[in-house]
Amino acid sequence: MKKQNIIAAAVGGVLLSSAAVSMAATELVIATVNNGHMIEMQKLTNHFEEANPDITVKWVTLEEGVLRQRMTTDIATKGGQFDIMTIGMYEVPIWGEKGWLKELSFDESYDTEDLLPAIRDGLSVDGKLYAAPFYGESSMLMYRTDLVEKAGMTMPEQPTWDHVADVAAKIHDPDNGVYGICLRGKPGWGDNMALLSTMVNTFGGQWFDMDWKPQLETQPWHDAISFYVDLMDKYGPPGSSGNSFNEILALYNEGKCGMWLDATIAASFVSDPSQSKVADKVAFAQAPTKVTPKGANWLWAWTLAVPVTTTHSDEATRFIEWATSKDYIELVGEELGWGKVPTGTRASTYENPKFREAAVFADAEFKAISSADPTDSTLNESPYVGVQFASIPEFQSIGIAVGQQMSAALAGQTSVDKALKNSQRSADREMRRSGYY
Amino acid sequence: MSFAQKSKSATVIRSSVAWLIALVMFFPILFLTVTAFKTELQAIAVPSVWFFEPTLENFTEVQERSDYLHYAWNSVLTSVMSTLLGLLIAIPAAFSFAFTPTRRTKDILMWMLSTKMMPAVGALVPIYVLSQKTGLLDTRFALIIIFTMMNLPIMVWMLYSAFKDIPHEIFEAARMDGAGLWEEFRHVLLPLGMGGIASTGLLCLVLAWNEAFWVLNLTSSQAGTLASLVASYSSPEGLFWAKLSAVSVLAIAPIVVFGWFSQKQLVQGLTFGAVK
Amino acid sequence: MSDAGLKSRLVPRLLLAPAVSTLLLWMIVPLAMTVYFSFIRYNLMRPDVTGSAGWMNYEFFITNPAFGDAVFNTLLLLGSTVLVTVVFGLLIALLINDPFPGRALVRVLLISPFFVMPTVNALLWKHMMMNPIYGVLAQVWTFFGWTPIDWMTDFPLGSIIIMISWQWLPFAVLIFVTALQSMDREQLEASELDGATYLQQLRYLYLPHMARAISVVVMIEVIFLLSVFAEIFVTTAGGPGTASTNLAFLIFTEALLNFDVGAASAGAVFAIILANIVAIFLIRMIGKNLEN
Amino acid sequence: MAFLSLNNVDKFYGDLHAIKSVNLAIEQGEFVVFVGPSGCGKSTLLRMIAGLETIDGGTLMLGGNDITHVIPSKRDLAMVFQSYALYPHMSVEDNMSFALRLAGEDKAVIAKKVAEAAEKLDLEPYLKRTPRALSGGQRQRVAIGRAIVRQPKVFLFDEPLSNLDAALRGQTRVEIARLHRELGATTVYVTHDQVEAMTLADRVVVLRAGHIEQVGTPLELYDAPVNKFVAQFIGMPQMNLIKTDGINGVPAGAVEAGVRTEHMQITDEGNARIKGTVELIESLGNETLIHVRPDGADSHEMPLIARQYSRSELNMGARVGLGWDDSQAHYFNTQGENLRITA
Repeated sequence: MKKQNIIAAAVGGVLLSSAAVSMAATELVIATVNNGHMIEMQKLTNHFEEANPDITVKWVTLEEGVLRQRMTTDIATKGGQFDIMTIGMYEVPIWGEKGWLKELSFDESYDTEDLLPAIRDGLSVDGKLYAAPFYGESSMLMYRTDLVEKAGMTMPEQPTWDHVADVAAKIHDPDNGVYGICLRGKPGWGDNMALLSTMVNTFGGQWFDMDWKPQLETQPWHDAISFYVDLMDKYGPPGSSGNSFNEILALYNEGKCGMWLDATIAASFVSDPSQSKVADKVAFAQAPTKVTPKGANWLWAWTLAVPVTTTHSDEATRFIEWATSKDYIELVGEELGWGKVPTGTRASTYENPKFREAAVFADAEFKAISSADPTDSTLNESPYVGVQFASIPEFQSIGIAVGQQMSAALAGQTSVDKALKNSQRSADREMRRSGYY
Repeated sequence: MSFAQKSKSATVIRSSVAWLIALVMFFPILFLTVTAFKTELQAIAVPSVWFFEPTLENFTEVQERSDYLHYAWNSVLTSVMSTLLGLLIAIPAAFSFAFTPTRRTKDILMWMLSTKMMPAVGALVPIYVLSQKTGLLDTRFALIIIFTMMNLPIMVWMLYSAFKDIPHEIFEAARMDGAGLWEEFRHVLLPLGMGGIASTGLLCLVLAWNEAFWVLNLTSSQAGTLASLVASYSSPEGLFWAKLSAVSVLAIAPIVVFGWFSQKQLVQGLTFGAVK
Repeated sequence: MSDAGLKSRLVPRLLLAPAVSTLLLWMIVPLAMTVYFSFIRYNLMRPDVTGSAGWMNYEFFITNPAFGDAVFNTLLLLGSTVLVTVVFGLLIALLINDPFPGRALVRVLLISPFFVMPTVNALLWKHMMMNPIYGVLAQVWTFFGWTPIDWMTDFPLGSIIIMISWQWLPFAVLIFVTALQSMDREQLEASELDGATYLQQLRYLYLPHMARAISVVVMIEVIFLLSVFAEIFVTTAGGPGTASTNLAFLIFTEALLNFDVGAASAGAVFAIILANIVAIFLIRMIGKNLEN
Repeated sequence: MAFLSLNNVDKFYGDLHAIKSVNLAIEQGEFVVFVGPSGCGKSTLLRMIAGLETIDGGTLMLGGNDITHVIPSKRDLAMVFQSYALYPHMSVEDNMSFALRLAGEDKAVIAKKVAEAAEKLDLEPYLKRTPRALSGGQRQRVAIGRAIVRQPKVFLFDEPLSNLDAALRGQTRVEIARLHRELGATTVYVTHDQVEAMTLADRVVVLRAGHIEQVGTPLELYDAPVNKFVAQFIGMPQMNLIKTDGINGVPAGAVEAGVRTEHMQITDEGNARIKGTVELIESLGNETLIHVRPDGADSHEMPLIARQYSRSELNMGARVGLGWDDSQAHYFNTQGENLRITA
């Protein structure tokens, strides 16, 4: 920390604690998701507050689903409860377009060019940046080297789904508590549908055609979902239809999963010996493909944005600049360890030797994120932006409804055909209600 | 078989079964508490670990991340204040219902209760917009009002049932003795209705403490209660069972312990007039 | 002239006024807004789309494929939980009615779940009890050599009924125990002399005596359980499919996942109507027991 | 002018005319008892005097003041309730002193008055106890004590003895009579027990269906009931009622004859007015009640009873005749009016 900052902090401290508290600090209220990176940021906030004595930061931590509801309600009703919102890649373009978010412009030193292009594009509307990425992720396949080896198999850098199924069959050993493959099944557009969308993409399908007609009853959807249900029936753990990231992470760390396709962020957990019993036996591959490599792995980022309803937009921007800067990444690396730095946002992170040394997954993750393209992720042309989602307001409810159907199909409560038929019907219903056609 | 013999062997069986049921019912809470002292890996271990070196790590983590006392204080403040405010409104109403019933008394009571049957989420947007327009978003005041209104029907009904059991004639005697409305309240209704008032208050305290929906939707940084603290620990990325247990224990412990100590009072008036 | 007659009618009304007026306000303002919203196009995500919607929101809500299931699940959830808590509540209350060693402690343990926050209840059961792999129930099942049940998948509504029953059973027990204490001893002794078996005593003495208490438990539980939400939200999110979607949850999906305030309001209006139907039904059925 | 007077007092419960234009004048120091069957309005009337029920028509005067619409506590009355209505959370002392404390009476005065009342009622050992720790009779005395300490203009008693057992009832009755003698206070007393009415009252008011049937001293009522209702209500066992058709020498217009049991004479069958069979003989020692079923009477009709103060030689099933002295009989017309009094 620089000398004058310390002095400034000291002076600020004295001023604040003196009887005349006339110079009340600006209080920034930040709504955020309760994931690891954000929680670490809360612990490091005092660095920001020391450097900016005129600002205090209040955190409101919420679970992802609740956060999304709160943010939307607040911004749509102009509630103005928050100065900074943590929002996902899905919301940014929609909200930015509606004029609900302030455009972000940073100093030269922030180095906007350093942000990964796929991510930066996903957060911009008409070239204007509406949110700064805090961490980004793609999906990749994690597998147990010991099990694959024992089965006499190998795992290419980018396997096909058929190969994955073969491997799963070989290593599936439920009597010893090992399941061939663990995949998300819990309903939700950000849960099972994130995975399934990428599967459908690589099977050659898409959410909507160029006329915005839902495509859920097309062959690629049918193939992809049938393949998924079949795979999980045979080689998945029980209770898959309730599993999402956390549930599977727990299973994987207990050594119960042979393979797991999920967010790249998982890599840092499964390779952490303090959390994982199999930390030294994991390896990473790119997300499996089928007919096309397009859209086989998803792209997601949690970002910080400033709602137009705030009265402290300058201070808010200052905080975001700090929280998504190279310096912050450096700070996390130094304070908490390089294995814990937020990844997936800046090219410079992946060039940092300290990070590369600490993160065994660095290469695979960088490759996955770099290969994703939200504007071109389907075999045939599609009208929407987003790999595992379509960046339109209606997608959320469609995604949830379809997710429910898929989870019912996985649970065996309905057939794949029927689930897709129901899905198509409810998607069609939503699109019609919104007047797309 | 003689009655004495029968009762002796029966008592042994009966008490064992009762103990078994009680332990089964309590087991989840016990398990939650034990998990709070485990490490994350121990928390998901199969079979469950019962003998381990307890760690306070989860609790320190919770306190480090969020100011527990802030949330706890909000919980205490909102639940106590809403209960007091509710009693203030409900006692006169129940008094009136109990001692000067009209043909419409039952209807009004039923109407009051029916206001509770509407799903809260249906009124979310109206309430949200109203709170926002009145500047009450994220204030403890808004929560107090909402908790009060939420519990008011139950309060009126409980108090009405309790007051109805007080003999009319005692009030008449007091009236003959020169008691005005206030003296009737102060010297007859309050002392004689105390059992009912206490249990009504206790129940509403518990209900307000445990309310989550409005807390989650109307508060952000200032007015959040323990219910919102718990919500901030549910399903993040990564293993969280032990931390979730710790925060859950912290959130429910005050009210559960409070419930244990006050259960006698609670039982007294929790009858809703069900006991003749 | 102070008119005692007028005064005696006025005072009770004055005492009622705060409760009635605040509740009216509390009910009517949001209700009016809800009804209004239900007739306009109002989606939080599409502030540009406005104007009257006629009955479209209602049509949209009722034609939702999940609607039928939601109504059915709401009633099933309500009915089953009430049944479970009343039956087991009575049994447990009878069991602990007479003194035995440690009864006070047993009572404390028994009532504890009632104080647990519904969200904590749901998280606890979902993660620690019912998880098919490391949940306690799975371990018990494995211990007996059975295949662990995948609760949330195979019995989503059943799982929620278990959680809610766990929470409300103590309430029923509390009320039943209190009611049992006023049971007439002499009546029981007389029936014993008449040669009544325990079952006959249950049928002809205990049950009639408990009728009022049962009515109260049913009434209170109906009030709270018609709009169960937290447990479903936290555990199954209404799934798989619509297997555990109730009306409150369906309204939630419209309001906070689709942000379709219009349709959600229509749903809320429908829920109010349903609640009132249930209330009327309930008053018919058990209202008599609550008189006096 | 009377001390306490009810002038055309009315009470309505919705459409029900519960008290119908009641007029009654009560003198200072008088002990007046309201009797009547349950539901006759006697308690309602008492509660109207107390101010616990509104008076819907007419006026109520006390000591020359109109108190029709005055609130209970300002009427200067004290009431003893059937259930005693003691404050369960207060000690006996506090129960008795409550009214005085509310009135802001001086502490020393209160203590003195309570002590006096307690002495009169033998309650001194119990002053610190709560009502729960007292017997029924003691509670009853506390209730009376509570009334006494206030030294009201009028005492009101609402069936005060009905919760006591028979022996205690008799004892307390005597005590109330003694207290009345000592205090000389105006008292209105409601009961359905005619023995209480007869033994306590200076005057008895017989009520039926919301109006007064007759007012008079106990003996006036006994000897000269204005109608069949009063005649039957007063006196134990009830007055015999005999249909007069086929009986010689009854006044014109009479449909029923009323003969008190002690005036019913057992005679030979020969030329008796009524012939019948002895059905039951109750020997009570000092008196004997002979139940006779007249010939031709249905088995569900009340038998006629003759009371003798000597032991009877009769056996059950014996054939007897019944007769009475016309000067001691009452004759009632179709309206039930006593011809001897109205004529």
